[in-house]
Amino acid sequence: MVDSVEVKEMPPEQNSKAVVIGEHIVEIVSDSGEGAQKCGQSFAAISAKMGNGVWTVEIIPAEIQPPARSRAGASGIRIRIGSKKITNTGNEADLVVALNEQVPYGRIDQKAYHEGTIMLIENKWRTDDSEYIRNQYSDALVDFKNRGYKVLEIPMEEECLKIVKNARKGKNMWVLGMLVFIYSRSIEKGEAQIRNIFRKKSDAIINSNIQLFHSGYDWAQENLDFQFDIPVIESDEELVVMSGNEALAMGVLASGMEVCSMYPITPATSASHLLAEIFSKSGGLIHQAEDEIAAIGFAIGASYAGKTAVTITSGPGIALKTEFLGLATMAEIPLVVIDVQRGGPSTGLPTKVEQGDLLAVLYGQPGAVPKIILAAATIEECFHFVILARKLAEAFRTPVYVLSDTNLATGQQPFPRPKIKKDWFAPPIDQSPWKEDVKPYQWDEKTGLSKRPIPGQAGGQHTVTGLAHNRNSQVSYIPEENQESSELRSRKFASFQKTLNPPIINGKEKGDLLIVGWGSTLGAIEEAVGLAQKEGIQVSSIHLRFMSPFQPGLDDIFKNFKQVMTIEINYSDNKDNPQFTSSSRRYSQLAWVLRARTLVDVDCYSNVEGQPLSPNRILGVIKNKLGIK
Amino acid sequence: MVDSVEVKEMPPEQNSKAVVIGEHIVEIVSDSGEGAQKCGQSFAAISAKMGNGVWTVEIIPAEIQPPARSRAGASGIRIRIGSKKITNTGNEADLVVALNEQVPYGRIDQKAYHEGTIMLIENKWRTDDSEYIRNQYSDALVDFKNRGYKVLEIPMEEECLKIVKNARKGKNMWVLGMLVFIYSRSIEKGEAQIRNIFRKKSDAIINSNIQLFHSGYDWAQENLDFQFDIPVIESDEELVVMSGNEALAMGVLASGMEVCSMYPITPATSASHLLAEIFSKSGGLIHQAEDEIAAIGFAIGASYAGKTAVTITSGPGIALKTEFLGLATMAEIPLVVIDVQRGGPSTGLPTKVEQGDLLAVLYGQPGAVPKIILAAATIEECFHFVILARKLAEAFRTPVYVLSDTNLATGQQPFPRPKIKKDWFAPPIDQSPWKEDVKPYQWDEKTGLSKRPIPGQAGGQHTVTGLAHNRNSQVSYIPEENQESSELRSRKFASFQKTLNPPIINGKEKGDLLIVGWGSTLGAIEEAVGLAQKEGIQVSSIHLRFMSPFQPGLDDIFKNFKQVMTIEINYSDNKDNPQFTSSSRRYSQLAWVLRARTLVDVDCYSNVEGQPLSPNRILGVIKNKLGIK
Amino acid sequence: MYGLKSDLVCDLPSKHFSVEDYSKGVARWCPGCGDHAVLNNTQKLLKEKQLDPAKTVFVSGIGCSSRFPHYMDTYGFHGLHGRAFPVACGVKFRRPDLDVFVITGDGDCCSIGAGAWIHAIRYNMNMTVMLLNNEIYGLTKKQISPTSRIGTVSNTTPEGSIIPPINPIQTTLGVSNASFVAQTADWNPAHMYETIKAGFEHKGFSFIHVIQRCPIFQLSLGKELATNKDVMHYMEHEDGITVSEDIAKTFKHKLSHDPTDLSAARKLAMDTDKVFMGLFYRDENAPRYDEYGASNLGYTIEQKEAVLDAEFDKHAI
Amino acid sequence: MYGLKSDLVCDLPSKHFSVEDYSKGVARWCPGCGDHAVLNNTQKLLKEKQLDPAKTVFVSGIGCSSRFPHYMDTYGFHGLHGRAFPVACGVKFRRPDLDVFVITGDGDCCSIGAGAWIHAIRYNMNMTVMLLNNEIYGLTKKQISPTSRIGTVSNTTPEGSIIPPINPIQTTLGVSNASFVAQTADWNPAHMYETIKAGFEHKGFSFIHVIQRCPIFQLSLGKELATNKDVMHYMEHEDGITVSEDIAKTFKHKLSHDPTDLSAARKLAMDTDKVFMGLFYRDENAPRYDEYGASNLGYTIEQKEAVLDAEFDKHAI
Ligand SMILES: Cc1ncc(C[n+]2csc(CCOP(=O)(O)OP(=O)(O)O)c2C)c(N)n1
Ligand SMILES: Cc1ncc(C[n+]2csc(CCOP(=O)(O)OP(=O)(O)O)c2C)c(N)n1
Ligand code: SF4
Ligand code: SF4
Ligand SMILES: [Mg+2]
Ligand SMILES: [Mg+2]
Repeated sequence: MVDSVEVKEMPPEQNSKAVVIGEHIVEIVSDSGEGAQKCGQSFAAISAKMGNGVWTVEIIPAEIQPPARSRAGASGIRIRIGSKKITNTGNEADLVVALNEQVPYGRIDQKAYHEGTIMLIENKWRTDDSEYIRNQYSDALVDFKNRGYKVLEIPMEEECLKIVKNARKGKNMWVLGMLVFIYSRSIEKGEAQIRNIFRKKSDAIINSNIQLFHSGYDWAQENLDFQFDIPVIESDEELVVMSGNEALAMGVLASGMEVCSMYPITPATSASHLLAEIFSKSGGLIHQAEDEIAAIGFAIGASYAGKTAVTITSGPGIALKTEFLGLATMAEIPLVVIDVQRGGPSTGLPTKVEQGDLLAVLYGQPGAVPKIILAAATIEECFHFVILARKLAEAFRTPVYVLSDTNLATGQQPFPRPKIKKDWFAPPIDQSPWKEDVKPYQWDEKTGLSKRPIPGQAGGQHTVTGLAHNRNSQVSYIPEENQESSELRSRKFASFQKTLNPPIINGKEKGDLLIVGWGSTLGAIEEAVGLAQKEGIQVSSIHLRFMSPFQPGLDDIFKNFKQVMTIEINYSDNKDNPQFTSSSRRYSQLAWVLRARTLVDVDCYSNVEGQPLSPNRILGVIKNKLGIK
Repeated sequence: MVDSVEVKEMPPEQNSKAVVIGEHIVEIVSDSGEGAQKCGQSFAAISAKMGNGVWTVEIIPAEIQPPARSRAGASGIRIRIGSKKITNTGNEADLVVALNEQVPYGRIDQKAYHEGTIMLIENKWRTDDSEYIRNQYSDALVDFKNRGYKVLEIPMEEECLKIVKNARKGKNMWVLGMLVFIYSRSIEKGEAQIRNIFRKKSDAIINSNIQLFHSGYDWAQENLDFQFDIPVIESDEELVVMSGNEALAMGVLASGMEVCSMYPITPATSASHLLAEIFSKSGGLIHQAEDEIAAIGFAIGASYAGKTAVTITSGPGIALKTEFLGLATMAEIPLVVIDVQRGGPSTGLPTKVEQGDLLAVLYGQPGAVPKIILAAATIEECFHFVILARKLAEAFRTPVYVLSDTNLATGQQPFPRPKIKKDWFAPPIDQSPWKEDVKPYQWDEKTGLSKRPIPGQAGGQHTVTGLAHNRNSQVSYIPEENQESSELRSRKFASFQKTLNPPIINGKEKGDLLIVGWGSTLGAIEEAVGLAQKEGIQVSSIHLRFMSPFQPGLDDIFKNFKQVMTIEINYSDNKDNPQFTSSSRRYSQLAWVLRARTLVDVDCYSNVEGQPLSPNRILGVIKNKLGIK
Repeated sequence: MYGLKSDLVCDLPSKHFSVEDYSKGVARWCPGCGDHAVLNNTQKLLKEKQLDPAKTVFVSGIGCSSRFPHYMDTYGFHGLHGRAFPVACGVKFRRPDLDVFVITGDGDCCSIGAGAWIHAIRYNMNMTVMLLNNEIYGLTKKQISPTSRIGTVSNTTPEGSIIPPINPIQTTLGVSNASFVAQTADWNPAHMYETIKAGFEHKGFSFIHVIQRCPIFQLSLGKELATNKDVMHYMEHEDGITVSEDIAKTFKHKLSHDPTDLSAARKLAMDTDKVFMGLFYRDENAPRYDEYGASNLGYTIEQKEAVLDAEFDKHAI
Repeated sequence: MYGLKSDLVCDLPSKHFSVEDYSKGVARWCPGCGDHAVLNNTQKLLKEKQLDPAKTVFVSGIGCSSRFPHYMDTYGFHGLHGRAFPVACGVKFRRPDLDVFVITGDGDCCSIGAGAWIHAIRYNMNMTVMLLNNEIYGLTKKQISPTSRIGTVSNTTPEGSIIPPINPIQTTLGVSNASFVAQTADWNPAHMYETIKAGFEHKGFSFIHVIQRCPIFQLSLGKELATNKDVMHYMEHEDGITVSEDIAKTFKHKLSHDPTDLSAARKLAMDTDKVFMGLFYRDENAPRYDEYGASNLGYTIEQKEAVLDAEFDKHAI
């Protein structure tokens, strides 16, 4: 038997005793199919709409249909809410709602909770028909207590059954009500949210869900002896909230591209799902191709004959697109390639985060294939980088890559509502006659740039080829011509680099340690660096957005720090393991490229645990690197 | 009109007036289909059989059916013969036989001749029916003279027509006879060679070819006023002569592998052609798959269920195999992957040489995919490295890559006849019961090694997967398990590196400049370095055979040289062009990896002209780098 | 003749295998997923045939259905999306003693795997292939598949798909050297069992099209087909796939179809209103590539040495 | 209706094009290569149809045959081996005003390109496809192709190939939504011309199988087919491909075949002794994916802005 936290009566005046906190991390975990994600997303949306900073991360089970009540089945969502802007998923959770007592173990495996975490557990298992389950339940509760969690047993099922026949459907809204009370959220906004998410359903369904919501709220108000408030810092800024994949989809729309040719693959696919809904209404179309090779081939064909097209994929898809990516660079076809990275190698960890595609994207193709690679660090950048990529692709007549990852893809974050600009949208393609004396590859000697003839342009006829070719797009095996055309293709990227500014330093310009990051770790790194700086540690960070070519000025920045290291979510050999020597150690991906580029002894911390890096972990790495306890 | 070198009578005693030379470079150029390559290969074989060092390189036209008598059509062969071992294609040719006067221009474009090169030209064009051709002919001869070539007009057609009706077929044997005289080769060996190459033909054909051969010999003896001799340094060593692709094929046979699964692609295919002839007689089979993806999938399936299999391809094929290569590493399937590199990027220069696949092979796959990569530097190594690769693949349970290139693939070179060893051949697969307590991935904690269960082994049942998995090959999403298994897979390569010796230094251990090379440039680099050393230049070289992991000791070697640079046949931005800055310059492929590994400022010289590098060119690079005129 | 398994099974263990000997773990498909039935019937067949688990290999691609090998206690190869066929062909090429099964999904086989599929049909290697066709992408959560009917609303086709579906049976029958083509459905386990058995017994590439329900993402399939007795037709023939009378009775419609008649088979396959259960086509004489693969097994190292030596002689100077 | 070219050709230039206006450079195929005839007839067709070179795109893969676009003075896309179809489909998707032609070889289409081929048939986009089938790999110098007959001796099959060839016509006819399938041969230019023309005029994916001689690597093809009058059969029908009486007379054998009869077409395609010239099958009503592609062209930036703005509203806080 477990003594759970006693449930006491609450004083009637709401909010009067609510403890004011700066932020909290909440998790809702359940078997899959119990609506935890919908509950959490609603909770996040309500909070965001009140003006709080939020960040959500989905908790995805390992299996599509894991056994019920298993640690492998932990499905749900984490929501970090704060008074200020939240930039990452944070450290351990402060409060957990668990629909059974087994799923929290999936998260405990991932070190998601700390001593003192409040755990609100469905209590129906205590009286389950199966003795086995009853025992599992009470064992777990003992164990949770031993781990120092504050456990509360909540009669969720029981309360829901007072309103609906099948508590499985609807319990999530009851939980939402409870959370709205606990965090002193607006009841009106909660109701509005429910009406919105069920807007396609019958009134009966909407009403029963609103009833459940109120029931959860009321029950909590009557029975819980604690309440929090996370006050809002007022701002006039208009905000939007969305996931990284939604931001990518809206970026495609905003770029004016009209063809997205893709093949489904986790975690990239959901970008196409939103796009599919909104694209056709705005003059765009999704083509779900028969495979990734055909997807990029189709995109290249569409780009060649029209506006720049986009293909969206993840690691295994990037692998399959390798040959066509080489062709696109060689034949100078503008193209946007979005890679929402997942855990690798091979099929790897499809639903988990990794920043493991950098080297493959940089160097995957045989021969010299220079490219422009952008890496979004925030959900907001997912939106803006697609627009930028389309422009660069056309200006530099080349494929442009946008890297995202699972963290960004499935996370939710508010950001300032972008002010739409007309020049985001691709203009209609040029169909005017081609100037007679201009060749199809009229490379500018200095910049390597040239204008492309588009089918329909009278006089622009030529045959695109992946073979070595001259300015007339004629196949050429003349040694000097291949040397020259290779060099001119390369110059485009040197030219592009000249337009870039050095990265901005987060912190002082000199110090003991410089952290270099890229991609979705931005928030966690900056939070950790901030904490370290507060402790007086001489650490700064930079976060790269341009992975190829790099922003200039890295040498100058690096030389002001005693040590430089990257923090990444991908594989590197552990330096402390004696098995790896300095001549064999494999570095994490950005570190490796920075070493070659700057000749600075760039060290790295990285792992392939498939989890977002928490600020605390990064703080530990910083201290460890500097020998601070 | 052209004054050609006057044709004088020769003194009767053969060899008496022959000028003794250390080596010569001979080219035979023609339209394709005129048998120049057969002629040159025979000439090389005769010379090799006499005990000379030889090296041949095919001259391949740009188009499959270029117009006749065009510079794009230059087809033929270069043979470098010497008293000593010949290790590369050399500098400009000393003597050229041209079946028309236009094809030499294809070679002149490639700077293949020098002042004083002797040019023996078919004279039938002088009296061609077409005035246009007659003019072309005389214009060219004037031009050749102006270029300083020694031009001789030879009545090849006329002489052949005395023996055969159609001189196009057979002229090559007439030329062979002429060359055998010019270089004082053995008439008996010449005859034997002809009998061998026409062994499948009728006696009539053999006889007429022998007649043509004698006619060429006799004509030269009567009409030419010069003769050379390239004496032989006697040796008891038994030699064999073959091309790099033939050596690869024989290596496959010698490795005991029994399945070669491939898809045709230039310049790799001809390895399969020889293999197809000899494989089935020795218990092996070639599978020509429907594409490169299927080819490697089939090889992986065969390896998984049997002896290690091999797949052979070139750049575009490597691109297509990307995804499966990741799976093979992840699932630890032994496999030999042979990449005969060609000019890239994309379809590029299919018949030309480039060392452009290194980065793609190293980093092509998303996620962490460590690997063993061997790079053959000689034709002999093409043979031995395949055998080695098969062993390493099995010992380390991983794909092992063998890189070759067009130079090795189509070149011919004699080397000591390998003494066959029984342990080259893969033993029969283990079908004994699997030990009960051993897991399918029973990774050794230190080395990362494990033994693989092969279907048929009772008790070894498990399901191979490309998903993250544990020692039982069960899908696992547990963070620590993915970290651990990734690390154990990586350890294999650290373990392998411990078995390697540092590269051997060609020259002194200290100096002003260290040249680092890899692949087919070995002979040219060492020849150039030798010449430079003779001039007193403080330069040494090393040549890497293991591209991943690198041989140990590079740091120690590099630190004794003031400068380090690679010489490669692939793309790098020209440092001297102001458009490229230190933060944008793209280095050649090995240089880039060495920079990351050693943090030494490794410079590079490379080009993508699709040609073998000549010793003279490399010598120039060395002097230029050291500021020597 | 090479390729005949009987030459090689002399070392078959004498142990008697039960269904449990072929099972591993708990199958992680949704309740009501048609894949469960295929798994059960396959395990049952292995038991009836007393296949040695150590000499049986299940090869799959990626998809819900492709998780199948993980639930078999045999050798398994859960490879890449769309690439089950090349791997399976490689496995079988030099191993006449192994029984090879391929499990693939409609996306895995007919979309990304289409090229390999066409060629595997043509190679006609001895293996039993089950295409678990739920007319949708299950694992990636509801995108259309090439086998989805016109009008299918999915996450990538919110307005409904517009191109007619690939008909896997028709397509297979269009490829030269097809040697065994049959159809069954997950809700008729007895028929499925007999079909898989007939496929296993056929010496060649046995292509079994399994209509598979996905109650999560493709409800209509189950609703339309599994419940409408007017659609399902049972193909009878003495050379066809025979089921017990009880099972045969469950079919409202029957017709006689001679499985050697390719044209008739193609005509049946074309019918978009009716679904024909059983054997469409069988050709026992189609050339088999696995017989070629097994044609020169067992060379000794000495024999190989001799060939190598002779080859060196040819290149000797 | 969208997709109808006539809506969009209003800006056709008034210039009259001659055959030379469609030609570029000297075709670099071997003398006697069947590809020359295809090039000539195609140029002739373009002239007859007065296609605007600037609005015509030839897409190919890699192979001897795939060099074709380089010899046309139109737009061209000489892409990757096996990948002509996806590129061509991408080109056509949003450009109803372009005429798209695909040139592919038997290796390019039926081997490495098989998956893309099957799907391109199904998409049924309006384009004219010519498969130049020489039953061998030309460019890479004589390796078997999937269309090589059993026993073909090649550099990778010195002992002869052993698996029956893919029959491209049969395979195409097995894919749902196939809409135009015809056959011609390089040595009958007049018949070829009419066939290409009929293909061009068909609104959909017109698959034309061209028997193409390669005198360098596949001598037997020419010897067996081009010279044996008993093999070639001319398919007559009022809805078929009509040739002049003179040409029709050159055929010793004729038969009547209704191109709407899919089963009959498949039966003819199965015949391994006879070769049928002309139209096997045509379906003018098969759904076209290019019509879908052209269904929402021409949105203004303002319209797009409005959709984006509305979407932001949905995500607004
Ligand atoms: C190269 C690659 N592309 C895409 C995916 C993502 N993916 C996994 S399964 C699947 C399709 C599954 O559909 P199907 O084959 O019908 O199997 P089902 O899940 O329906 O059984 C896709 C697209 C992948 N794993 N690898
Ligand atoms: C990815 C890739 N694999 C292989 C090749 C080599 N290759 C070029 S053409 C060709 C086959 C040509 O045969 P076919 O398509 O029949 O055309 P043909 O030359 O006979 O006209 C091959 C294998 C290539 N270019 N790219
Ligand atoms: S999603 Fe569909 S196919 Fe996948 S396991 Fe569930 S029911 Fe089966
Ligand atoms: S090799 Fe054959 S297919 Fe290629 S150009 Fe020559 S004849 Fe034509
Ligand atoms: Mg499916
Ligand atoms: Mg061909």
